[in-house]
Amino acid sequence: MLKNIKTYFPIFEKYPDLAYLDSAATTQRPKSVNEAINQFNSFENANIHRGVYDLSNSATKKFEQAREKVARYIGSSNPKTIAFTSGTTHSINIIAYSFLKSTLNKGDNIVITLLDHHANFIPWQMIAQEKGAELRVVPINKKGDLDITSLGKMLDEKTKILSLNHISNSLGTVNDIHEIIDLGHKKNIPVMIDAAQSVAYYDLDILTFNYDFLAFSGHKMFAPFGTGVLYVAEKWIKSITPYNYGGGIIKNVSAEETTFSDYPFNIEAGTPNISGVMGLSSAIDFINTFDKAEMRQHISDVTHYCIEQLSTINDVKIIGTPEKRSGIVSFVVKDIHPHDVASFLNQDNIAVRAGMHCTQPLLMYLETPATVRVSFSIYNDRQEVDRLKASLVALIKFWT
Amino acid sequence: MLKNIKTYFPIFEKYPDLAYLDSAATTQRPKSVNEAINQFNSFENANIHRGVYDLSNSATKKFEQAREKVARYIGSSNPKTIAFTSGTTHSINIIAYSFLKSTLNKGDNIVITLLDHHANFIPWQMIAQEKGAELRVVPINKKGDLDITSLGKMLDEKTKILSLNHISNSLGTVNDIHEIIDLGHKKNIPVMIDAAQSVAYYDLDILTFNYDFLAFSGHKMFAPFGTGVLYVAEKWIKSITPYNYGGGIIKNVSAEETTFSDYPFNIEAGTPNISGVMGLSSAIDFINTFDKAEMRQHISDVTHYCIEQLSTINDVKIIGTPEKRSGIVSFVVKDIHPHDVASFLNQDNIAVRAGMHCTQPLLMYLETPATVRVSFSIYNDRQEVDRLKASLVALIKFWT
Amino acid sequence: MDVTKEEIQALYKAHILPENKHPYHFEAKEGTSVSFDAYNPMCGDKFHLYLNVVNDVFDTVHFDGIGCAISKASTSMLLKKIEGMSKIDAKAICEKFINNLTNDHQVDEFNDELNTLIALKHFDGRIDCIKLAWEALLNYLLVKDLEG
Amino acid sequence: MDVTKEEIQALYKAHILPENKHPYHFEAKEGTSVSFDAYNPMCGDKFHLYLNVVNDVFDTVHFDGIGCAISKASTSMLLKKIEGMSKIDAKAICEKFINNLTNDHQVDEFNDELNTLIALKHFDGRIDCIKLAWEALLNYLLVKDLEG
Ligand SMILES: Cc1ncc(COP(=O)(O)O)c(C=O)c1O
Ligand SMILES: Cc1ncc(COP(=O)(O)O)c(C=O)c1O
Repeated sequence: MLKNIKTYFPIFEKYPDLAYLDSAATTQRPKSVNEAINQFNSFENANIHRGVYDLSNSATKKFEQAREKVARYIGSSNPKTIAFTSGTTHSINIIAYSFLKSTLNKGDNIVITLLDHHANFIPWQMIAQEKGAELRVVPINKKGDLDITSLGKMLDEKTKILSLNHISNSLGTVNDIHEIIDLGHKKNIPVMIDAAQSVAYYDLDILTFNYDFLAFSGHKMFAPFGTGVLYVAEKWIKSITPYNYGGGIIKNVSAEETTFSDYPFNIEAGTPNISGVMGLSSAIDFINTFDKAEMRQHISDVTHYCIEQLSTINDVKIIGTPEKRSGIVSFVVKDIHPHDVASFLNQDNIAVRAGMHCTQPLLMYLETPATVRVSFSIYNDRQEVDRLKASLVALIKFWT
Repeated sequence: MLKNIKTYFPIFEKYPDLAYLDSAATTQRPKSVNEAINQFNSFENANIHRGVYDLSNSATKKFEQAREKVARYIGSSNPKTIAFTSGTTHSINIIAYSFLKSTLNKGDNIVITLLDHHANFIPWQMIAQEKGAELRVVPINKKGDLDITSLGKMLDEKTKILSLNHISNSLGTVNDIHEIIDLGHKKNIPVMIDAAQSVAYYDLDILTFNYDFLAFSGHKMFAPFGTGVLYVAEKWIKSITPYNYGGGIIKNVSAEETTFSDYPFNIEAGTPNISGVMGLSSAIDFINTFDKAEMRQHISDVTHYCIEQLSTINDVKIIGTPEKRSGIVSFVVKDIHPHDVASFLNQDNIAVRAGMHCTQPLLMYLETPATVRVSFSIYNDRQEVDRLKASLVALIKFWT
Repeated sequence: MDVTKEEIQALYKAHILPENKHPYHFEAKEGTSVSFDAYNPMCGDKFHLYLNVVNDVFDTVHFDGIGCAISKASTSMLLKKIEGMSKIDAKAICEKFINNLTNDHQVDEFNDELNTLIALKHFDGRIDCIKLAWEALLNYLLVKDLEG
Repeated sequence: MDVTKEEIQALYKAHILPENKHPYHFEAKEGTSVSFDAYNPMCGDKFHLYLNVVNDVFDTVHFDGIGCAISKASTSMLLKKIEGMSKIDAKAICEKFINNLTNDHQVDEFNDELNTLIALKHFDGRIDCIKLAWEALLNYLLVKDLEG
């Protein structure tokens, strides 16, 4: 199935020599997704919900079918557990502000981890500060794995939520969310999973994992920018208050008072990104044509080959050696700043990211001001790793 | 210029007989906009800001150029007055929550109007309730025009913001925002304009109008869903705090504290709708190929022809006869519910909206549970009005 | 659209318009043991149901309010159907009816005017009108009634 | 990319790498009359500038911190340039330099190593690195200095 996979992606038609090693920032888009968006914009465009003409009905139906499809994708039998948002960041903020904040009190605590992205760090920090609650940050060990013992100790009867990413976008660590969610649930703590980096390749079956909240972005799973998902377990649905206020979330308005619809509709104020959701729906179809285990196997092969090859370069140091790793590898090159590395790789048509990857607390802890990050998806291959290695070797030679 | 205008819009290629009279809900998309999105998704896709490779640089540049283009579009010489949001609703919520709320006190008041959309109603109502402030709703006269005298009286030294739409999406009233903004400024009150219904066809030059905040949606100006704009006047920029929290808005994060970038970047947490913004940029190019006065003239001609024709039908009553009207006409048909009217018009391939149009307080005041709304854009013509009339006449005959 | 304009018109003419013009027990009846709104905030349709329950049976049933012809006719037909029926049977009927409406294929036939309503589900975008009162009743039976 | 790989490499080799390896006055100098950060949160580059001002003239200038070769070389060249210069002249230089960087066409020539930096503006995505310290100084002169 993954043979000729590059041909699905128009970008490689235009740039056959592009080694796109930045899929953790955003994946490329397959032709089928772009066509679904274009099809909708060209021939099916209408606003949803309040129209009774054919185009609007059909858009409304497809929008709600997309909700069902997303629900099925994570194993939820109830589409009303799914809200469409603009991305992971938006989804997490909704849980912080429209779920947790009103019940958070002085002396309570929130548990996150040092591996978390700013999107799963700052919202909690802000409400903790506002309410006089404590933000507890689970440490990592030298390899870059979460210290599960500490995590267990940090959870107590004052813990109001445990929120963490499935996969670290900086180090590539795959957290054992199964075990961690159980730890939380044993103490009756709701658990939120930031699945931004895993949703495209990992099974997130709700029946297996039993998370309370799940957040992810379309653009990291072959879908367009501006789309995101929030899953809320049935038992919490009644606890979600509106986030933005506007049209489409209203039961009744008068000058004195307003009453609101239930989740997920109370979260989707204003006109949603309808065409984006059509793209997201198409991206799920795209993913479903593959076997997830095969996808992971392919990515894992390229990733481990990359680690092997980078390890042969003296001046390269890989940051983090987690037990279980996704397709993400961070490294530094002796005496050459990551920014310079990335710029020179770009000269050889190799696209990588340099910086802090929105994980400043983690990099501060690692005493690494920045890293070079390569991240692989299904369209990458070993040959690109060879080019990466050659380019790094040449750069180091040039520099010294 | 407006001859053959339908050929720019693929939807009319597919449905040559479609009378799309629902542009106030969302405009159709021209081919050039769809192609700009597709071009980006296919051949230019990358995340912005933190990448140093060519695709990411070029995406970042185009994103910032789009900001400049939007600024120019409303006559602002400073692109940093422009934030990208997901739509009008989001933009207004930002001003309510990230500008006004922290300085709103018990006894203060907020002034809006009975013509306003829920998006410009409920956010203010919510913060007023929370803070013990008063929500003052400017009444309208029998014609559906704002009562400017009342408005003037409602503004006082305790008024913290005046927010209103330029054009009513229910009645089509064009408010004299020039005069109204002056009234606000005379009492040092910041004024927010909801330009959702006017931004495509009206000049909103900041130098002419001098509004403090402006909000609009891409999808009502030929651009894709999931895009919106917030303009904040330079003098208020420092008063805007973050809305969502996440990546891209951070100066510094540690476990203890976070410091944020300034507006507009503090508003754009997480990955923005980059491809959507490319579409918005292209939509502005599209609009700029026309003369706005000519657009308005065309729409006005069709609209007044529509009013003339509807007036000849006995059982039809037009709701609202404002002094200045945009391309929006609301009406009711005796003994036939708007929903039924819309369904039967749909049978004749005429797409209209029926309902409360997210203006429940207005319709309650008018003692009209719902209306049929037709709304025109540049691609509509008199012939479609003739069809509307014929279909209504046939329906009334059928019904009785 | 899965139904032709002519078919829709025929259904309206034969069943909806008469029911709309002469709805069953269309009047306010204050003081009934049960009363609640059937309200669709999207379009503004709002009916008030006045149901008198005696020994877990819907004894007398009335409604008033404002809505489109379909929602009014459907509410009227609902009331006719449940009058004299036990709560348990009414719940089963509501569930069957809504199930029929929302499934792509008709699951189970009704042998009366309710079939007209089911047929109109293909009149796109009007399903919410058809099921408005049925969902409100079901919601009452499933949620409010149990809460006491 | 408007410059070839070879041109970039030549510029690096000739000007950036030496300056990066031997930056000017690269050391912490506590107790200067003026000191502030030049920080880019996107990539983590962070330099601290220690400037001693005597009679409105930058008398001694030092810096330390972490950043890429370009931002370090650029900061180093900035300090060399403004040492001994009045605040007013330094402000003019910063403005001219940033203007040059951000305009598509080179507006005004520098007749020294600063031209290397300007040339690198075509090395896409690195403008922020080049102007980091310049903007921080300008910000200091325009904002903080006036506030007192
Ligand atoms: C006057 C007015 N304000 C606000 C809105 C809300 O816009 P959006 O749904 O794009 O956020 C609309 C559109 O429905 C509108 O017509
Ligand atoms: C782990 C993780 N969480 C959250 C995010 C934020 O996602 P978005 O920018 O799409 O909101 C990202 C992506 O950068 C991520 O990798």
